[in-house]
Amino acid sequence: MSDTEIESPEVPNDAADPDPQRNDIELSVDGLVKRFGGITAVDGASFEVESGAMTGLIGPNGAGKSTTFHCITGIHRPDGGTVRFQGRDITGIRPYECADYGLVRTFQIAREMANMTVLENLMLPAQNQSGEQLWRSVLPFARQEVEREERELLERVWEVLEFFEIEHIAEEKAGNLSGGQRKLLEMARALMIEPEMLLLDEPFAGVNPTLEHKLLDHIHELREEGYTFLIVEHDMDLIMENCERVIVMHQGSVLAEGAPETITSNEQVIEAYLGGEV
Amino acid sequence: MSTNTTDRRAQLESLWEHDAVKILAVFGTIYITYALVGLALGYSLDGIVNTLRRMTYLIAVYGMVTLALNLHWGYTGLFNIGIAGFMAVGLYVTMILAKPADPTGAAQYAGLGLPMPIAIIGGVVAAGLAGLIVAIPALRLRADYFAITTIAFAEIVRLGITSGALQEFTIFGTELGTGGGRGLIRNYGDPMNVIFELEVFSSFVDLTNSLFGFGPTQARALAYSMVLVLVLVGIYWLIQRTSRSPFGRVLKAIREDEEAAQSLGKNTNHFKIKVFVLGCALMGLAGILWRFRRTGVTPEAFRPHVTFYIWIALIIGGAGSNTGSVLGSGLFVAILFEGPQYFRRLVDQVVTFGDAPNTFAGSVAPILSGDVAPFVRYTFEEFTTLQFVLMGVALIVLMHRRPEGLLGHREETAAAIPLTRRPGDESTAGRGGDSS
Amino acid sequence: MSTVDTVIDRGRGMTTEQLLLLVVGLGAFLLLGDLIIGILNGTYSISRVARYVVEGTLYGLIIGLAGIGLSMTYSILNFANFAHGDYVTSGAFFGWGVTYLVAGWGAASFGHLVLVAPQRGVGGAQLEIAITSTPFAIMAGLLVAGIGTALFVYLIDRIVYKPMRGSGGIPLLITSIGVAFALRYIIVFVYSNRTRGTTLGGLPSFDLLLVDGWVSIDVHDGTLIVAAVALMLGVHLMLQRTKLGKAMRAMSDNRDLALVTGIPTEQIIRWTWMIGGGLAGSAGYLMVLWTGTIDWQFGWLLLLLIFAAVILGGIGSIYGAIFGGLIIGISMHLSMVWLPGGDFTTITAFLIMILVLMIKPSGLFGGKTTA
Amino acid sequence: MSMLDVNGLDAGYGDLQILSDVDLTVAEEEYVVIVGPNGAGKSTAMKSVFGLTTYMGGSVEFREEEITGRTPDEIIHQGIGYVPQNDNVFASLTVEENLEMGAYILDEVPEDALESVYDQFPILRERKDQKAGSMSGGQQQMVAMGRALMLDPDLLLLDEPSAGLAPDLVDEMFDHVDAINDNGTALLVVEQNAKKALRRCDRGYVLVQGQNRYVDSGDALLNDEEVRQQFLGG
Repeated sequence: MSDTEIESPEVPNDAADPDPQRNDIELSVDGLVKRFGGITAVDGASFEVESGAMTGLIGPNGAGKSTTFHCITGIHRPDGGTVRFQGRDITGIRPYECADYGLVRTFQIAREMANMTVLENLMLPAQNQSGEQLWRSVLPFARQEVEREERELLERVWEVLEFFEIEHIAEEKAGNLSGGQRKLLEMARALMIEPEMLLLDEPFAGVNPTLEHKLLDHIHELREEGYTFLIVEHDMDLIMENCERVIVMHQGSVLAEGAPETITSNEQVIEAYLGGEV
Repeated sequence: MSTNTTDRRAQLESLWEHDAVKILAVFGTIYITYALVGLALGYSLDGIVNTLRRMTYLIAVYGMVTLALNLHWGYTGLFNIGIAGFMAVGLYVTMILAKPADPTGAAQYAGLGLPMPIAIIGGVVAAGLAGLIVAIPALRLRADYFAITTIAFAEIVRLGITSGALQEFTIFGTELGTGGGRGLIRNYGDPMNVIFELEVFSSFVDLTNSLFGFGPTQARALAYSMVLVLVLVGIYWLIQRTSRSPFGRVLKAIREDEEAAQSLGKNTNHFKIKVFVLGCALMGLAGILWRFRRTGVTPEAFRPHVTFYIWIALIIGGAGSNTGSVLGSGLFVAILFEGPQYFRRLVDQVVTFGDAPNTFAGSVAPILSGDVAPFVRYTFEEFTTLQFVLMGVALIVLMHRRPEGLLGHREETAAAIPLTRRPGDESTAGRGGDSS
Repeated sequence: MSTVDTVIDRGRGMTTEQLLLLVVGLGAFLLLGDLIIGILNGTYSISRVARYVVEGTLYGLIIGLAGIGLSMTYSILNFANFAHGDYVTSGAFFGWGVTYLVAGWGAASFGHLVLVAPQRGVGGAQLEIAITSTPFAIMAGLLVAGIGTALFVYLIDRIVYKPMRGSGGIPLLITSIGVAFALRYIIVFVYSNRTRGTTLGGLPSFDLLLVDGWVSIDVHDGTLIVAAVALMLGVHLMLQRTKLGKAMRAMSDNRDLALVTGIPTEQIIRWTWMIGGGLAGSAGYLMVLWTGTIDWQFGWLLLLLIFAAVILGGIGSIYGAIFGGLIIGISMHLSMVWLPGGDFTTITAFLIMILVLMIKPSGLFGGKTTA
Repeated sequence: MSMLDVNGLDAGYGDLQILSDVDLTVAEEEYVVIVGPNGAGKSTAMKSVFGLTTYMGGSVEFREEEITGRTPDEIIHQGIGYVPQNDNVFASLTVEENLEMGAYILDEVPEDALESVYDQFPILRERKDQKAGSMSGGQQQMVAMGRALMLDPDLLLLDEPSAGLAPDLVDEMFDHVDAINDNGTALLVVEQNAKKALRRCDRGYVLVQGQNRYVDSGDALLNDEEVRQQFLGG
């Protein structure tokens, strides 16, 4: 990892970037390292994600994108480097603490709770539910309060269902949904946490074009509401058209970082993707 | 009319959807069958009622444990096969706490002489603590390792109370004992005396006497079974509340995908520890109620068999359903536990067998010459053994044919309120007729 | 939501286990130190400690031998088979029936002999069964224990496990509990629940004077050592040299890859069951030869110890199973130095297992290395 | 007449359909590559030939014989070999044992096949007693290819043989793949290194979102601006 000199964010970022908040850094990853046995999956990756922006994380298979996600969100514990979220060091955080900070992820393969209904799936992530304390759920007086909270929560769940236009599957078991519906559910569920930043791991994989557009519209709508997005995606078109900034990973480290236009013309990136000496 | 019959079937099916109907139908069938068979054979009324009473007692106790196991396995996916150990902790601690401090006569070992309610609370807390001790190291383990750990724990408990070293011991200057292999004798008053000494109880005794020809002992046993049914209802209520809540929702999520639940901000370990301790405490309570009225207890009562029974009951009923747990324990007791014995008594009454051969060889040899009678006689002689074989086979067949049990396919919604329609929307439009 | 600084625990993951390892290591070190000092200053009798080690080793060989089979099925079929202990018992009864028949042909009825004397009467002592007096009967019995159990286990696989091949580890585990239960009581039904002696007492033995007392190894101890080591060596050679053995290792390594490589996985599974079952049956037979008694539930009581050994050594590793068996056997017996009476030997074994699961769940030989 | 004929194949995993109406052909001794962006269904297409996916429609014929629905070991008997992408060696077996496993269906280990694999990959002969799991990624890939060659298949399916290799090893791996083809084995190769693969192959398929997008000779595809865009998003 010694010779992987990380480009400082300013260098490739010469393209016009109208975002006024561009100095407001939501997430920064510095020198991240993750090894599995003898294999170094992430090898000194460093990058930053600006608040309120939509950033794409791309790279060929095996570049370490998903592992980077896992390290940020605590599924894996990094072997080196730091992760800062809104200025706080969250390196080695536990997965459930992430949600407390407002940092929420989705999984590449949707991880719906297959035997729970869509409604249950969506009620699950809500934070600070007093009913998650055992005694409050049991004792009669506290229970009334729990039921009141549940009704409020259900209201919110329906709003989210409406937002994603999936009210018709509300009572369906999540395991019976189609692949695309699962993706929607996965994102809806992440939103129920009321996060500040969303990490989406291949949100469009296995989604048909119609649904893909819908999903993108939702993401843009949310972005306007102030959410920050970091998206791992293999569909280059999609990333180039929708993201303000793109981070390219290759062999565990960041190969390039910048506006989409600068990325497409970057020779290194082309080589990494086409695997040819151009 | 075919439409008429389908209508009726649909009606019946919708009726069957109600848990109360299910319970009534299953238990009604069980009790009526037992009673009818008894009547047909000319059993005395008090004999029949006594059989039903004993069955009620067993169903209530096993039902409590099955509900607790459902909380562990059905809801959270914690593979506990150390049930007998937690029951043993509950009962032994309660008995040691309740036994008088000065041992007299046959009751060799001293206890603390505490009042029964405190002793029961002590036993339940001890079983919960035992659960905590097992949970903290074991919860990180894979399900199969977790299972092995729990059964090892149960065996440690059983071997520990059997060991001579703990037969009698002194702690903080107080002499106590588990009785070792010889067990403990109950030399405290009947824990049910609170009820039995009530004025009204004597009229209950009179009533049972005039109805079924019961004596006072039988009347007490009947009253005890009824109390246990009330406790079962209480535990059912408790667990229903636990599971139909945000708490229960997290439990289900842990069962489905623990890592995803963590990513959604749930500290799953906290939930697992809480629910494991709660279930173990309930198992302890069931252990206490199971045997604290008996004249004594030996460690033999807590062989892994008990755990096995509960698992069969759970799988019959269907993991994940509380109603299923109760139905499962009913069916287990009626068909697999008491049924074969009842059947045997039936046959004994109808047919008079000659002497059975002493060995399997003695029973098989005549088959070669076409005489099956000795084999049948031997089989009857060894009926209790075959009953265990039957239980094992039943478990295998269930896992092959219907691993989801009676009600396991049906998911019970984990929320404190019904999730059938949109809140505030009284019509059914909220069901999503407006799909895009 | 607690404060930011307390929820971030930088050192998590490693420390709990390292701390535990430290505590356990320290405890083991202290006990070992105490043992050495005790021996040196005469608190503990050398010959007694030596006897514990010898007995523990013999017991460990049995556990290890039975453990190989469990470990193989665990790693290749991916489930903990709770019926394995009852395979051990079944094998012992098959084998001893044949031993009785060969040693006592004509001395009692066929049925009495083949059922290992279900009633009082002619038994092992009357038939003077011992490796010195009836070597052929014992060898025949051991052979039948191995082969008979292998076939029996294959039959069980066909009827019970094969229809559930695609199921996960947990349904299979639950099913195996049912198999264990049914099997155990079929044994009672057929062979009766009587505990009986199987061998002649007062065997010739080799005695060694060790400072303050004797350590003796009798001919059945010797037979156990020879047979167990031979079988272990056989399994080792089978796994290393034969195509079947290599395929078994390949499958335990990576079942999906084995499938696309063209290894007939179903056939390998069948052989795994048969070899594992055969070893379990042999271990059961040798256990009975060694202890001189047989009853219907000794295999079940052995099962958790076998699990302890397999987990200790690391599931999938046959050397781990052998090594784990020896450690479990020896520590069980050595525990009597501090906890006399023998009440706590089994508890010791279970506690060791639980500690291993807490510190290094993959076992000492680190999991997938069926080599 | 082509050797492998895939016609209108629909396939996926469970109820998730990945491929729709995919056509592929490979002629005797031909070298065919499938390229396409991540997630296009390249590996799925290859696995479908080998019977490892859920069949949903269409046909797969090998030498005019329908092979859909057959199990992998039956397909191996037909003369097709397959090298999966990840975890493709038995880590705890030695190199030679790995190779022997490739010929499990034969009664004897074919010594001449073993020798020819060793000739092709001399490093494997040197390390034949080493545990495969302890070898480098490139060497493991050779073990996996060698294992599949033990039965001298007529058609070899290679799933991203260059994946995860250091850049300088990628060319070496491509040379090995070429050599296999030169020995008369037809190849169907999935590749991410699209440029390199297309330069060497006889014919290439571009798969996008589970469907055929382009078929042409390697060079033609390489110079096609549209194909280029599929990868870089214009």
